[in-house]
Amino acid sequence: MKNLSKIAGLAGVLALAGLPALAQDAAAPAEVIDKGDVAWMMTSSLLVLFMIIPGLALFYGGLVRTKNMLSVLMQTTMIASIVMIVWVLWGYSFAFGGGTSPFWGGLGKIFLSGVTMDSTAATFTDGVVLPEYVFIAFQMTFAAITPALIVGAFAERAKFSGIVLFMILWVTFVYFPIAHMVWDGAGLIFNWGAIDFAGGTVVHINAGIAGLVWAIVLGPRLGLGKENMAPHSMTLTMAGAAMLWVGWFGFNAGSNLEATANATLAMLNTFVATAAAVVSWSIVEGWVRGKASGLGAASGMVAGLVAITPACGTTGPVGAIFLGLLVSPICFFFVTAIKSKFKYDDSLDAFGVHGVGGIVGAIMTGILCAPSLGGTGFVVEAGTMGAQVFAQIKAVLLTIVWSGIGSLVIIYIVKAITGIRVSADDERQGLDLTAHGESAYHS
Amino acid sequence: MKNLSKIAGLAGVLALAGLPALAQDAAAPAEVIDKGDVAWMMTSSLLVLFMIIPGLALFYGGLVRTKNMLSVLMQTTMIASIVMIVWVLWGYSFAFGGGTSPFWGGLGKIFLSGVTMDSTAATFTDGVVLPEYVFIAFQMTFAAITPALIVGAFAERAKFSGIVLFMILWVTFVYFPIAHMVWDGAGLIFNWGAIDFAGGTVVHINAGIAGLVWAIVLGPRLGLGKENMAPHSMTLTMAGAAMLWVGWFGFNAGSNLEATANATLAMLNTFVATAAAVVSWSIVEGWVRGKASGLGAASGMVAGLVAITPACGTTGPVGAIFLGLLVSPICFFFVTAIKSKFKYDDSLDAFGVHGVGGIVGAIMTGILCAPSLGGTGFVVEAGTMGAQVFAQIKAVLLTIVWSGIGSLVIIYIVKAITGIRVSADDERQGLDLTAHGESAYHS
Amino acid sequence: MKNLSKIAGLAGVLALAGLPALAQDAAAPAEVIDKGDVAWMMTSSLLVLFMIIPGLALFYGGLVRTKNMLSVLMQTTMIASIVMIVWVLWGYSFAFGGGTSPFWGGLGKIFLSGVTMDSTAATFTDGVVLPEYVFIAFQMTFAAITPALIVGAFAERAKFSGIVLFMILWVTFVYFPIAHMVWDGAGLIFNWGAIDFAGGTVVHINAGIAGLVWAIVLGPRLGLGKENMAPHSMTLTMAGAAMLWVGWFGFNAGSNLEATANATLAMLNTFVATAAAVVSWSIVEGWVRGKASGLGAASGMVAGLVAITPACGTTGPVGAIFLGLLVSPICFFFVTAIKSKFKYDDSLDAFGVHGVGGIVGAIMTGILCAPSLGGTGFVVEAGTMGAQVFAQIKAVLLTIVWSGIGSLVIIYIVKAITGIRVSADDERQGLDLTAHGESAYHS
Amino acid sequence: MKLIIAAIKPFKLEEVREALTTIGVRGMMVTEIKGFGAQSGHTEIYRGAEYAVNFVPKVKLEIVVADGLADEVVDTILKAAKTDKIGDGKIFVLDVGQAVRVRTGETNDDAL
Amino acid sequence: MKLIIAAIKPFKLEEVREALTTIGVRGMMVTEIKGFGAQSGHTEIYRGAEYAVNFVPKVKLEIVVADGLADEVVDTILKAAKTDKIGDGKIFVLDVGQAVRVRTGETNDDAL
Amino acid sequence: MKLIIAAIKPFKLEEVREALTTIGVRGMMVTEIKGFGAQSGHTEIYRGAEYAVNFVPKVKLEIVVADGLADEVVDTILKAAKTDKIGDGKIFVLDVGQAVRVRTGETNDDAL
Ligand SMILES: Nc1ncnc2c1ncn2[C@@H]1O[C@H](COP(=O)(O)OP(=O)(O)O)[C@@H](O)[C@H]1O
Ligand SMILES: Nc1ncnc2c1ncn2[C@@H]1O[C@H](COP(=O)(O)OP(=O)(O)O)[C@@H](O)[C@H]1O
Ligand SMILES: Nc1ncnc2c1ncn2[C@@H]1O[C@H](COP(=O)(O)OP(=O)(O)O)[C@@H](O)[C@H]1O
Repeated sequence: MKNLSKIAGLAGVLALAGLPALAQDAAAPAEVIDKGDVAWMMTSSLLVLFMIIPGLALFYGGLVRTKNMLSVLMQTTMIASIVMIVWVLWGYSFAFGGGTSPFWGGLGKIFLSGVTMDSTAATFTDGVVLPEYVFIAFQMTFAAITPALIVGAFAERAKFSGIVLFMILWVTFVYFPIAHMVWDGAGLIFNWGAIDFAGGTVVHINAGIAGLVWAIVLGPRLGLGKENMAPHSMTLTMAGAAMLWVGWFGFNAGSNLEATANATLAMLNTFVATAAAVVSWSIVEGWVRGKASGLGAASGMVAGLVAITPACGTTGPVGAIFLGLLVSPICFFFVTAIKSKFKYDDSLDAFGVHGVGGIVGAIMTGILCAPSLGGTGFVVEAGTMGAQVFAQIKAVLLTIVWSGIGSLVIIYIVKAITGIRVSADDERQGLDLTAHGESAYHS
Repeated sequence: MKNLSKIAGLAGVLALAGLPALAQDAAAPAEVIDKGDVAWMMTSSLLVLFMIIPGLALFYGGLVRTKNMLSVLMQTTMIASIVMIVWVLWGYSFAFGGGTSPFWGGLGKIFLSGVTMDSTAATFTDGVVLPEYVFIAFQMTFAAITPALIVGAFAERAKFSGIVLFMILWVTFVYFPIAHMVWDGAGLIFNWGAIDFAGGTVVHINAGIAGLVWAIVLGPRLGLGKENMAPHSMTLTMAGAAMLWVGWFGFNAGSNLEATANATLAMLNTFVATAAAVVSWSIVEGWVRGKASGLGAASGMVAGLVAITPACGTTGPVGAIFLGLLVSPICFFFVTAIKSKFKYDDSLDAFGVHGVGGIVGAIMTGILCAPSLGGTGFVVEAGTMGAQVFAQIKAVLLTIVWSGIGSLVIIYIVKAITGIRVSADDERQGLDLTAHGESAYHS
Repeated sequence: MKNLSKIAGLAGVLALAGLPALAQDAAAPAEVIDKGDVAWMMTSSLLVLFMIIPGLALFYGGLVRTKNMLSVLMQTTMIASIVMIVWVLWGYSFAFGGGTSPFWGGLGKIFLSGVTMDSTAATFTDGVVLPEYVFIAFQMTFAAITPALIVGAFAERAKFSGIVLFMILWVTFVYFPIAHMVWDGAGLIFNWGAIDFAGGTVVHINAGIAGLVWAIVLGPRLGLGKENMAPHSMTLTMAGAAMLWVGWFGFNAGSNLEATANATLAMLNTFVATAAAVVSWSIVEGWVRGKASGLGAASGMVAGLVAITPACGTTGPVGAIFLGLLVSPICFFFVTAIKSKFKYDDSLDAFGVHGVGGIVGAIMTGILCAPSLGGTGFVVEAGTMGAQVFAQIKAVLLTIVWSGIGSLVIIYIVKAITGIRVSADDERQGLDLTAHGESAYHS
Repeated sequence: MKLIIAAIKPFKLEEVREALTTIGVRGMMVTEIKGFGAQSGHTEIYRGAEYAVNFVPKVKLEIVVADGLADEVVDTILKAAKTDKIGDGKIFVLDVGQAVRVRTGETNDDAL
Repeated sequence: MKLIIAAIKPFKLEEVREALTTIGVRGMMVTEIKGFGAQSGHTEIYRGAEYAVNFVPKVKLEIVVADGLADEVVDTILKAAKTDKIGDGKIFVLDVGQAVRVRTGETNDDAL
Repeated sequence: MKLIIAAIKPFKLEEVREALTTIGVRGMMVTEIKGFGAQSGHTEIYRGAEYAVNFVPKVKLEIVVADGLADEVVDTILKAAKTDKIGDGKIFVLDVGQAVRVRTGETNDDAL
């Protein structure tokens, strides 16, 4: 009954213990469910839903023009909903089905077969388990938010049916395998000893790269650079960003799977790294253009959240502040200089913030976990910073390659079947009316 | 000290045990409060508040025209606030006062008399209790949201003073008795063995029917069918729907009263049934009119949440997906075909979504709890699907009759005292200015 | 490792025990962390963030004119972010650094030095501790929201750089010391036996007085009394107020530090006092001007939340309703009659609601904790209502004096360095464009 | 040609538009405006701050028609917009020197 | 009759309206517009995307008055709307052929 | 002087404004309007309630220029606003009797 899967942060504990020790299926008579853990994991699961809708939906929605507002809300909602269904049908099995392949979880838990009220899932502490249903629900929310992040890259011009088809294929062939590789005890990257506490690679780099591929293949929005494409509601964007921050504690502190001191460290780091990234984005903006904008603060917020995601369980609070201060200038550089130089239209900066921020976070995780820097220690066997950083970089590169190639292939398949872009007239008139038959606002 | 009341889901556990076994007042020396349960129930209580305001308020508010926006927010806020006060004064006692009548709880706990920091309330597990205060708070939020749902039926034309008076009478004579009947160990419907895990009858059918009565008695809004009454902000409606989803976990998983595996099953079901209903509403719309709308997705979301409410603790996840897929087409049929055929103006579809969805959910609960369908088993003594469905239908019918007649009588009483509808001029100008003296938006 | 600090509510328990008993550092072998407590405290911490952004930001943001919307969101976000960083660097140490001064916590925990994953913080129950990280995070959110409240007084005209500088100085010299005085076992006010369960003095009176000083020094907004300065979005204000209510449970019930019956009492009180204040503000308005407004309901909501804050752990639910009914008329009187009589422009009533409501709550706490009124008992040694009220008044006066003088001095320092008010032209054009270079809304 | 400007009550817009379509008007420009006139506005109070809003929401129509049609247009608006209550609105008629259709370059009556 | 069209700064609206009321103007139509002129707009930057907003918010008044009152109206607006800074606005005067009050059917000067 | 009123497609605004600037137009008033014409609107459906929205978003320009410049302005708008699709818009020209600049009191051509 017990879930074989192990989550990445586990690596920390286990590597210190010297072996991956996944034999928790061997008679463990003292398995215990703590209601405090269950309470926290239920809370965490709903917090991640809160991140998707309303959080991400409003964050992205505020950034588009009025005529495309509902399309963003619909895409986010529909992607999350479809992926939840797919998760129960085959996604959970593909990711955590108990198979021993380093690349996927097999078909053992298709339709959640075999999972009952008595099934349990392991945590990072031996003998402490969770009801498997809450593990399924928690991981489901991760599977649901990741593809929704990609919306930021193709917003305001992609075709609804194409998006739906893409997402079903993408979670199946890109997300579930990578989740397995990073978080399952049998997974390839997991066994490299790379640290990804809450999903820097699986979620953010993965979605960021897929977004970049979409942006390049789709081409820019009509009128880009000529028409005013300013956010239709910075209010919604800032409110959405705030909801992301609030919900992100489910993401980050939830990934600890238990309500222990380590979860509270992840929480504190998620507070202060984000705060620091808000401040540093504003400082850069103040320096470059004389004014700190709300969109800058919101962007820094998300960048900080992304960067601390892989690191939150293994970094000290001062290290977290450092990471936050660091990530914003780098993302700022990408969304301003690099994007305009290479002329891809990553409409809402899915790549520039999630992809880039994720890479910065993943690599810095290898450095900031150093005990000398206040971290909780290296996880790779070699036990050196160099080896850890190397493991992190390998994980990043594999994610980039897998997501990049996978996304590209899928987009072209989708293009052939449903098409991926709306007509110029429809784009001009706006997706709300042309794809969904309604308007976001009336008076 | 111990709260005698029992909650419906309890039926599951108890019926299996072969007897209602409400004798937990008999010296139970090993009564234990688990802090994990307390944490979860506090979280659940605030989540239900989150459903009311901002959730429901924004969901409904977005659907009305700008000129009536504040009136909806005010009605929701005021109804919830007044009912909270009434709950402490006499509501809790009427519902869970410890009396042995099958129809109400008596006057034993008027003004919460006798409740102290040491009072406890039973859960579904023998020996596990909660501080009574958190049980009071949790149940209070249910009492507060139910009348607020009715706003959807009379929005844009009802008179504020009439609404306030109606609600005080309605919770007293309709809601508290039905809550007692369904959830209290002494309650009539409870003892029929009907399953209503989180309030399908008490909350949704009850409010839906009251809404239908209001809509019929009030008559349609001025200009219906001629003027454009499109939602003034689909953005708010979708954000509100998302908040409802997030908060609903407090409703559904909270109704388990403990942070156990059963709560996590309720949570998972609340995720996937809702996701399925979002998808199926969109499919129906795509099929009928060629486009899937945001309002459709939001409506499906609420319909799915309503339908899974009674079933969430006793259905398997695949059954939950099935239920979600089923409910949306039925509600769709009601809010489009039936409503326009019978020409009642259920402005925001309180009946069409909550009433109809609640009925579908209540009846399907009797089917989907079948172990052969992945459910946790029947609760009625006979132990057959037929008997269970029959118990469900009886519960539905009693709720419909009680709520229907009760609401009708109360509306006419209120009509005589304060009136129930504003003047045509005021309706034209909008309730915000005429009833509350302000406007929702300025520039 | 163990955190020496004690939180005020502790006083209740301890005083009954007859001595402050802070000797929990003396070998306490049976120290226990309960995961249910950890889960609740993590939830509470994120709820307080939810209060700040999006809650407070939207509440305040809705009240200003469109042209200043983003400035309010930015100020709130930036203040919270900066204070979080300051908290880790020196704030926590200043407040809870373990020093024995009655006025501040010393430098012992600068940069969180010495805090590790094994560090613990005491709760109000002997032998029950929390991971220190979650205590740090929880208290951090209090430090972050308090200065953000002051925004309500200087909105629509203060200079961004001046605000930032002011806030860094203000938390350092006003907030951290007062937090130490009230909540730390060594603190001056703590040892007077004043009850401030969740921060009536530290947070609300403190911020309210600072706001009053700002309003007086800055002078009124251009065009006050001539131009229409109506809230640009009452919708956002009401949504924000609702979010404040939801998040406030983290504030109030979280301040219990454990998921016990006392936390659930605090929660129930936070529900019903607020509900009562919503109703009583509306009644007063209905009586004075014939209509109950949404802004009135929202104002009553905040006033009720403020008033119950110090009292929530020691008052009975009926007492809480009484307090709620009482506070709104008093605040109403201040924001209407007093403000216009003395002609200070407290733009969004930071003083009128937080300051005044906080004072009402602090003093009434001394009365409503009386066992004869359903409260949990007096805390002062004398054990009489007179002595308790006297202790409360002393605490209020010290806070007023400290905050008043401190804020005044700091404002003048800031005025000399960066200036505190924007130019008339910038104020006219709006802070969004002139200070942040963007607009809240486009079409 | 004539430019006919009319300020009417917002909820009358659809009725007026339909009536005009019936008599052959094929185009117009509609603007949401704030009207000031004999119909008085309202007062809003926000936490003690009282604002007299002197303006009333109205809709302004601008229609260019051939000279021959002008009177009929005025009459039609008169009838369709009337509620017999204060604030029903005004109609003004001005001369237009020239009209052009952008798409085709057609001018004057052909452009309408 | 004359139609007087004036583009002014938004915060001057109340002052102008009051001044006009004093001299006997009994109605007007007010529209929020974007003005383009010598007063320059501003630049907004969103994550590196820079938008030059060439338009400045203005308020447009349209007032129909009897010929005799026209000059006084122009003068009054001139005085009340003036701040002596760039962007104070323009006033234009056109001829109106006919005016009708919808409620009563009164025409021309009686309709104003 | 002439008042040139043009209803154009919203996304053409920037192009038209630039073209006009080039030929020396130094000011204009821009209003967002709902246009009714040959270009048909759309239908919105909300839970079974179907609304025919007969209006299409347009932008209205109002430009006062010296008589001599009027034709060039009309031509310039014609060219810049054209997409050859239905709904490109209309241009109307009216006479203006007087123009005043508020800031300086300058009148007529000097005021433009
Ligand atoms: N002299 C005027 N010039 C321009 N518009 C006017 C004039 N008088 C009235 N209006 C417009 O007509 C609307 C209705 O006029 P009002 O005086 O309120 O009522 P009535 O039309 O019944 O006399 C006003 O709101 C305003 O928009
Ligand atoms: N030729 C014009 N036609 C129509 N409106 C104009 C014209 N020139 C200016 N305006 C309007 O007058 C406003 C103020 O004009 P502007 O040139 O900015 O300043 P000033 O009035 O001080 O010369 C503009 O924003 C515009 O709305
Ligand atoms: N007679 C008219 N009077 C005023 N405005 C008109 C008139 N006819 C058309 N318009 C305006 O011009 C716009 C475009 O006209 P339309 O008939 O849709 O297309 P086209 O210009 O291609 O013939 C309309 O939306 C409307 O705003």
